[in-house]
Amino acid sequence: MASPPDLKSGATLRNAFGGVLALFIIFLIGVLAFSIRLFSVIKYESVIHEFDPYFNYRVTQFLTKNGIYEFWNWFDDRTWYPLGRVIGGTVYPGLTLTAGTMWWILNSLNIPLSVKTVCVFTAPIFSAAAAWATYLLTKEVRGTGAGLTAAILLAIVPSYMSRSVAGSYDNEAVAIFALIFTFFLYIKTLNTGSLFYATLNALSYFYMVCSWGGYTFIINLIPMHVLLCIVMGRYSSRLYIAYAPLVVFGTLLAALVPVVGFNAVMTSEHFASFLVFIIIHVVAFVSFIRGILSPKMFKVAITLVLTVGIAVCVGAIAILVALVASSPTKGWSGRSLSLLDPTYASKYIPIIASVSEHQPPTWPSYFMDINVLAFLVPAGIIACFLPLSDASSFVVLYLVTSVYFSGVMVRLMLVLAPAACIMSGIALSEAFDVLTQSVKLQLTKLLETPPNAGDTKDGSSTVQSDVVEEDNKMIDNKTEFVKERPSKKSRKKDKEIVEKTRSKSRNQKRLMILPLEASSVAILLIVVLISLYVIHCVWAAAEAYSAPSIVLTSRSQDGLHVFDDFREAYSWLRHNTEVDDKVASWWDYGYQTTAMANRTVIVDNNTWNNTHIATVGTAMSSPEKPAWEIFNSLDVKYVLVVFGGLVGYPSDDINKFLWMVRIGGGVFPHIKEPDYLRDGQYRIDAQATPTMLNSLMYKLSYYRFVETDGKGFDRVRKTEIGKKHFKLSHFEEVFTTHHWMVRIYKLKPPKNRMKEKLKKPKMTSKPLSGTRRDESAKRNPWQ
Amino acid sequence: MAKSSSTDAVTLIRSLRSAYAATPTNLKIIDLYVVFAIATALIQVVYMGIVGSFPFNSFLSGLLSCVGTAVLAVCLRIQVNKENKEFKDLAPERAFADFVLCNLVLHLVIMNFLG
Amino acid sequence: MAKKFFCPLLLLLLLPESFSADNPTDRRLLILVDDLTIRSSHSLFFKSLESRGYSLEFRLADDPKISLQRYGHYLYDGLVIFSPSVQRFGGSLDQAAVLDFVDAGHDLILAADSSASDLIRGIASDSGVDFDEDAEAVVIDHVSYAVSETDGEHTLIAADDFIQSDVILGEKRIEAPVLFRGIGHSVNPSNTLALKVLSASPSAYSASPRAKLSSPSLTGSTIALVSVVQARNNARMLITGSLDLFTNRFLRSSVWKAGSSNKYEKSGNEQFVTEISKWVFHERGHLKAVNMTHHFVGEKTEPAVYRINDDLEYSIEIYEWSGTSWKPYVADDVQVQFYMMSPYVLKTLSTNLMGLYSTSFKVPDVYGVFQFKVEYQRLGYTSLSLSKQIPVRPYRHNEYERFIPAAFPYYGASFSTMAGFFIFTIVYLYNK
Amino acid sequence: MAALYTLHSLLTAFLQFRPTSAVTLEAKKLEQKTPIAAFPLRRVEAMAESLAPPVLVRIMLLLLLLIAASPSTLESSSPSPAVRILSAERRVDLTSSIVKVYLTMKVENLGASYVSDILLAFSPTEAEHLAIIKASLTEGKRKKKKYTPLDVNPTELAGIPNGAKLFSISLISPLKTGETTVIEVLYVLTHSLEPFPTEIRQSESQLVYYHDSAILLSPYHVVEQIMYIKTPTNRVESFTKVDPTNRAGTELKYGHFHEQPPFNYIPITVHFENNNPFAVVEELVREVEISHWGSVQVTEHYKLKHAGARHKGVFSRLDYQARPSIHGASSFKQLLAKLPPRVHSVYYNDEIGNISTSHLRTDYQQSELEIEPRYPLFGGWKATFVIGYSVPLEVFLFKSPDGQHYLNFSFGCPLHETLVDQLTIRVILPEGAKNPSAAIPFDSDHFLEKTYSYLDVVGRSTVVIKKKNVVPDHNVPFQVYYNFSPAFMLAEPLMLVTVIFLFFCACIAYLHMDLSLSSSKA
Repeated sequence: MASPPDLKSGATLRNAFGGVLALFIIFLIGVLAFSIRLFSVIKYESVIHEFDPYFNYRVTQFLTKNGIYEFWNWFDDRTWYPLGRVIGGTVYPGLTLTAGTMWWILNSLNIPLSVKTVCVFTAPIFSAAAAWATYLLTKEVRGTGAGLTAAILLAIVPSYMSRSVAGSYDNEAVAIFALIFTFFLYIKTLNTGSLFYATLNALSYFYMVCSWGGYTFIINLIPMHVLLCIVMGRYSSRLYIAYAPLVVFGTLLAALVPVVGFNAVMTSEHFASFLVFIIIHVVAFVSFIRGILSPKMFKVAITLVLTVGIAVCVGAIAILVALVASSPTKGWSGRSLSLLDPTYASKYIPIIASVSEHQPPTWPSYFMDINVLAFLVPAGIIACFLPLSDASSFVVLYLVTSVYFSGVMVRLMLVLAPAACIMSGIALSEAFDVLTQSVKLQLTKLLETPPNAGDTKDGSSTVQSDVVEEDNKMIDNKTEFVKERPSKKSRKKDKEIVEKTRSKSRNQKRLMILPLEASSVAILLIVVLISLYVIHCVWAAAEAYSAPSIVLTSRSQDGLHVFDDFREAYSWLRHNTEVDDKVASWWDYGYQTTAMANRTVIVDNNTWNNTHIATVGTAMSSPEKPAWEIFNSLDVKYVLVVFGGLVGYPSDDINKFLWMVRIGGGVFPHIKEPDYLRDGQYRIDAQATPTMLNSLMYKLSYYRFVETDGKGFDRVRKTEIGKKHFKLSHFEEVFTTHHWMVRIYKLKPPKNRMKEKLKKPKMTSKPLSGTRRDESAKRNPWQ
Repeated sequence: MAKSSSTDAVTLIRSLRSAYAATPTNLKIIDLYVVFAIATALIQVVYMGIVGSFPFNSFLSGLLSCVGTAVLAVCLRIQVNKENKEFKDLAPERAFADFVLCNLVLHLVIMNFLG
Repeated sequence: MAKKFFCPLLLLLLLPESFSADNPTDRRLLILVDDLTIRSSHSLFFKSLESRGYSLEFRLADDPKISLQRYGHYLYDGLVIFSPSVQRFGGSLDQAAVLDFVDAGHDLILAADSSASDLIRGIASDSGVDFDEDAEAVVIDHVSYAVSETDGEHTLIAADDFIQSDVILGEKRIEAPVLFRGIGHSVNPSNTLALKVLSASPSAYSASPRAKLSSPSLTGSTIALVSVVQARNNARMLITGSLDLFTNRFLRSSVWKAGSSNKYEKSGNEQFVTEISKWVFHERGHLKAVNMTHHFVGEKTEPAVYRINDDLEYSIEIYEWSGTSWKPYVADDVQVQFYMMSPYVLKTLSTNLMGLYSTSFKVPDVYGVFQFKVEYQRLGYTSLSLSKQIPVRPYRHNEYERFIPAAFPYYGASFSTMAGFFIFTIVYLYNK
Repeated sequence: MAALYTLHSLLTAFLQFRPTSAVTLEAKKLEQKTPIAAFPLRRVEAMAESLAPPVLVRIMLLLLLLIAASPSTLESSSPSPAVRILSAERRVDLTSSIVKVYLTMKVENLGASYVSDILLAFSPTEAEHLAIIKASLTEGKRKKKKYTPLDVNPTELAGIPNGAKLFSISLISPLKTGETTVIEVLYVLTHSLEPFPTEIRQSESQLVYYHDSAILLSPYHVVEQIMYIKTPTNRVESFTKVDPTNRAGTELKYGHFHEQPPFNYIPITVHFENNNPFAVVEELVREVEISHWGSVQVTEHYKLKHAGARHKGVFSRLDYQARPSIHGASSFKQLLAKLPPRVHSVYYNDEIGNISTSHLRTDYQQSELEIEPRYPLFGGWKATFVIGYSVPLEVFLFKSPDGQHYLNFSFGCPLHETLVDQLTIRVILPEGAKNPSAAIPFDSDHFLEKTYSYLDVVGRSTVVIKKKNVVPDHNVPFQVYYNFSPAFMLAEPLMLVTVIFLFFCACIAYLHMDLSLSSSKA
């Protein structure tokens, strides 16, 4: 897609050559973006990662098997038992449809790739696309050079990589591409003011809506920008063309997606756009009048028009407010609210708070995820402000808002990453412009510069190349990117300079008076900075983000040790239990259980029904008998717990247990968090509270654990467990994996005979009251 | 005061008309079209007020189709307007082609959403 | 020679066909006795059993070679413990083994008397029936005792307070009172599995006849003389505190209840023990439910999923075992629930008197995974509890109604805009 | 009499012919090649050379049948009093989950006429569990015995008591009057060890029944016979006593019995401990894909099951890890697959990804793949997995003298000591392979189909072979013949090249067009 603008840009042979070069670099960037994400496949295996991707994978399988209509109407009875879940109406189909289409095309070409393979490689492919989109966007903002820089930065930015390594088959993988591309088209429309791009813009917005709840970010950001432009008096009819059709089309198309449906007009995430829609019309009208009237008449006109316009606005606002008031939760879904008010989630919605990626990020995580870009961004902002165009102002706005959001939710670092890349791309290219240009002016001869500029690059790149050698073979095709990127860019620079000097304003000149040494040193420093960034990214790709959380490895003195317990347990369930058996576990494992073990689960990672989850949480934190009664009333046959105590796997159910208590207690007040804490702290050793020691979760986790080493030392909590020897009366162990990481228990049948003291073990449906009641399926857009 | 404003209004209207008279016919046609679309939209809103928004999707599509048409028409008007400095390079044929394309897309979506 | 070919010669441990779903009546009974004289003293009872086709095997309770099972297969279908005083069984048998035997779905008759050992009491109390703790205590009734020359302590009781259930005691009601001599027991009323079949009169009490009359632990009609337990797996137990209940003497002897005018030639014992043994060994009151089916109204095949607001038909067949064959079971109170965490539909099934119960109803306007549940517990009958899972889906995207008249203006509007668009294009182009 | 016996042979031949003639069209085309299918043909033709074309022969045979019907029925009770078995010795090997029976019998022909077929009888249950039966003629004494394999195939004969099934061993040279010969028979029975008790706990060991007859079921008079039963361990719960019977250690001896009349049968049952893995592959699909670019890609889909006594109650990993030999005696966690030599790029996974527990040992003789399912298998537990590997082409693909290629590959299941209930082999020939045909050393049904793989246009013709009840003894090579011209190898690369070329052309065209357009527009 990049070719036409590139080649159209230049008419002269030289620019054509530059265009081809740029095209080539872009292609290489794509390859880089794709290949750097294959560490996971090479180091581990071609497998779906983590939790949500398994659901997406399962949905994709269903789609490829039964076709689009079946998928649209899919009522899944294997999850959220007994409520079931309408998959077609509650899932963002973009990702699934994309992968499904790719698979279909491949198979119609008789290339028998499995659905799994396609799913695994969807994310890398789209990250390449995202890099290209970044190029286009930045190019619209600031010339080709900036575009290329931004593209390569994004191709390897860790925070995006963390979500799009091969196998992490999640919405964000495609959504980020859609996001950037939508922004690109918006800017494009803004610059050209052609309806054609406006339509494309709407369509790509539609794709974004299909693929991620984050689309609300777009539909709020763009109006903000429009408003900004109007306020800054930069209104132009191009702005109108860019915005008005987008709103209409966008709303219509968004309403077509089952998940969004009428929310596109009902919920207040979207109202901002309508408001601005009205405002822009007023403004447009005003300017139109001004256009056809003589100034003095306009003076008169303006008063009337304004009064009318204001009246309209007021009316509109009134309507909107009314609508907001009428719509549920004031029209804002939980996660969006927790965006505006960071403390909201922790206060009201423990489920959202319980997910680690909804926590506010820490500073190290910033450094981890965007590394040196964090320092380049301010420079970029400055660069954007001289001279300020609509496009650059938009980018700045984008950056600012995304910084705020990322501050609220760690997960939204993802949205920040592109902005940061664009900014620092601009900054870097500007810097190179200035420096190389000054170098060039200093040296009278034009021919000498490229070489020594070139060899400084080469030196630096070789430096990093042998740094990089330690990592595995993936990198060496990277290093040559690193080699050629700066050199090529510098070559591009000095040809851009030609039009820059023509195009750009005078102040550029003043900047250029830098001594030769200073500038060359500066160039060197920048290159070093970039190389640091590259090394960090490669490390992140290879070590930090490539592990698929279902199979764990640990390096001990006797080589690599693999912990494949999860799949062991799931495949046991798959082959040795009845097809209709229900498996209860904490919701983290719901998606994996349905996908890998193909068994019905009670709750899963799509946490749409708080009560249901609370029921399971209650069961897990109750003593055996009530727990048995709850599970029995849900027809549960097996209970699955994850236990890391033997091998020291930290994220096991005991560590998540407090959330179960909180969520359970949130709905069923007889579960009180303090009962599980010994003077405020959470412990499972001898000091633990009896409530804790009698809770089902404790018992199922530590059943017969003491017999392994005689004293029951928990390697995660680094203590001996409190209650060591106990029997299970209502559950029996049916399977425990090799490293005890997953333990599966079976509910015993009710007692055959009643002893004197027995009460009726009929389910007292108290803890369940209202599980079915609240049908407020929270279709939270940020899932 | 009121008087002066009214006279202002009168003069304003007059000058408006005169100014508008200058506009080329094709723009006039467009304006007519816009007016028609907006009128339909208003009618629907009123009807909705009376009957209630039961088939909400139909209402939306009906309304938005009108609004969309209007907006697109306005865009077209902006583009083909000779006075408009911004669109010198954009040929009116091209603009109209885009306009047609947009409308096709719009009505496609509308048809899809109506049922 | 060839005739020997193919009769697979079974080792001794291979069982002949036994208690099974389609033939619930027991076959082989093991009878544990203290001494083999019981064999003759209770011969009438045993004869009646044998005449009904049971194969009896008598063992001394402490016979070291007793074993109920071999390689996980039970060798008997019913166990009769007529050995009240045994301290510990012989062989592999013990209290747990007996209870496992019951939990495996087999039946038990347990008769104790004043010399009941802890073992026997233990078995009883694990089944929810508690004999009087006091070792000497026997049931004494100074009002409704059976007049006889020997017994002055009124420990021989003529009880006629039967449970009102034709299923347990047969259609023909027992006129003559039943002679009882032994210890009483109590049943926790909250225990839904245990039933008092024969309870003492209000004037009875349980105490030791010799000891000074202290406040007796059990008094009046809370004293159960004979009670039955039907476990959740429908295994049945008969527990009584009187071994004499089954003796030929009691079966044959005449009875004259004190204070009552009429004197019966023959006590009710024979009829009582016969009928109740029929019940215990599943000759009566055993139900089975088969062919649970459901389908759309007017169709026959069972769909994999229903849509909300569908109309469906549901049917089930229930039969009762008559001791020899399956007869259709007739009742008007069989109910089916359409259940998802709480019954959304509760309908009483109508029967066609041939064992087929059926009804039809509309699926509620709620989607989810439902169950057809039949929970049927009736006094004396084995309990039926069946469920079948069926998902209920919401409307498909094309199942909502279309072309609502109310929406016609909107349709009109959008079409008119389209028309308008075409006209406009033509006019515009023409005008150029 | 002699007429009758030739009739028998013809009869068997004729009956043999029927199943083969009843196969589908292309299958029939295959038949002409396969030796086994051809075997009856050959015999018929052997007669036919002297008489007439085969068709005519068949008609004649029919007539013969009708004529011969009555006498044969008369004879039925004992088909040939003329033959008797001087001594029979059976060694029943129960040490694994598969029952192997070695039968050695010394046959004597008393009758006046030649005997070319020796009949074996099996009870119906045995017959349906019979996986394979081999017979061989032995000559010479202890040291220098030499075995010559003989054809064995089922026959029908009217009036056999109690539906016993007959198999006839056809001797190479007919047995003359008074002659004796020694025949050794090996037959393998599957699913004939019945676990009892049917459900055991984790710590119990597995007991099974074996039913058989104390004396050889035979259509002939047996003068003297003996049977040895070998059990895996000393633990024998019980066994039927038919004197003389005695038991020493792991061996159980029935006999000698003397002068037993035909079709005599004394059922016996042995109840003993057998903790060997009862590993049964319920379904095995082997895909052999030939690529003339130099490798044969094999993919094997397994549905594995522990067919022993069902595991009941608790499975405690603790006990299992502490003392596997006691808690989990009857379970197995490891399987050994014998793969062909020079195998490479071996993988072992299932539907949810790679299984990390496997070791490969390769040497020039053969490669051994040691695989562990994800979890140890107890009675009744199941597991599915896929083993894939590729081997160099030259090891398995040869050129037959008539210019045809043929693949020579081993038939059975590579897993050691494992029986397969349903085996399907799909040999996927390269695209463009002509008139394929299969040669399998024993009867099995096979047909052709098409499969589409990478960028196929016409699809690859695939030979599908199905067989039930496969045991390790079936691991003998089979052949698939086909014609193939190497030109086809180039088809797909060329296709790719052209596509890419066209793509570039399109690009160039587009760019030029685009420029022209923009220039016209602006």
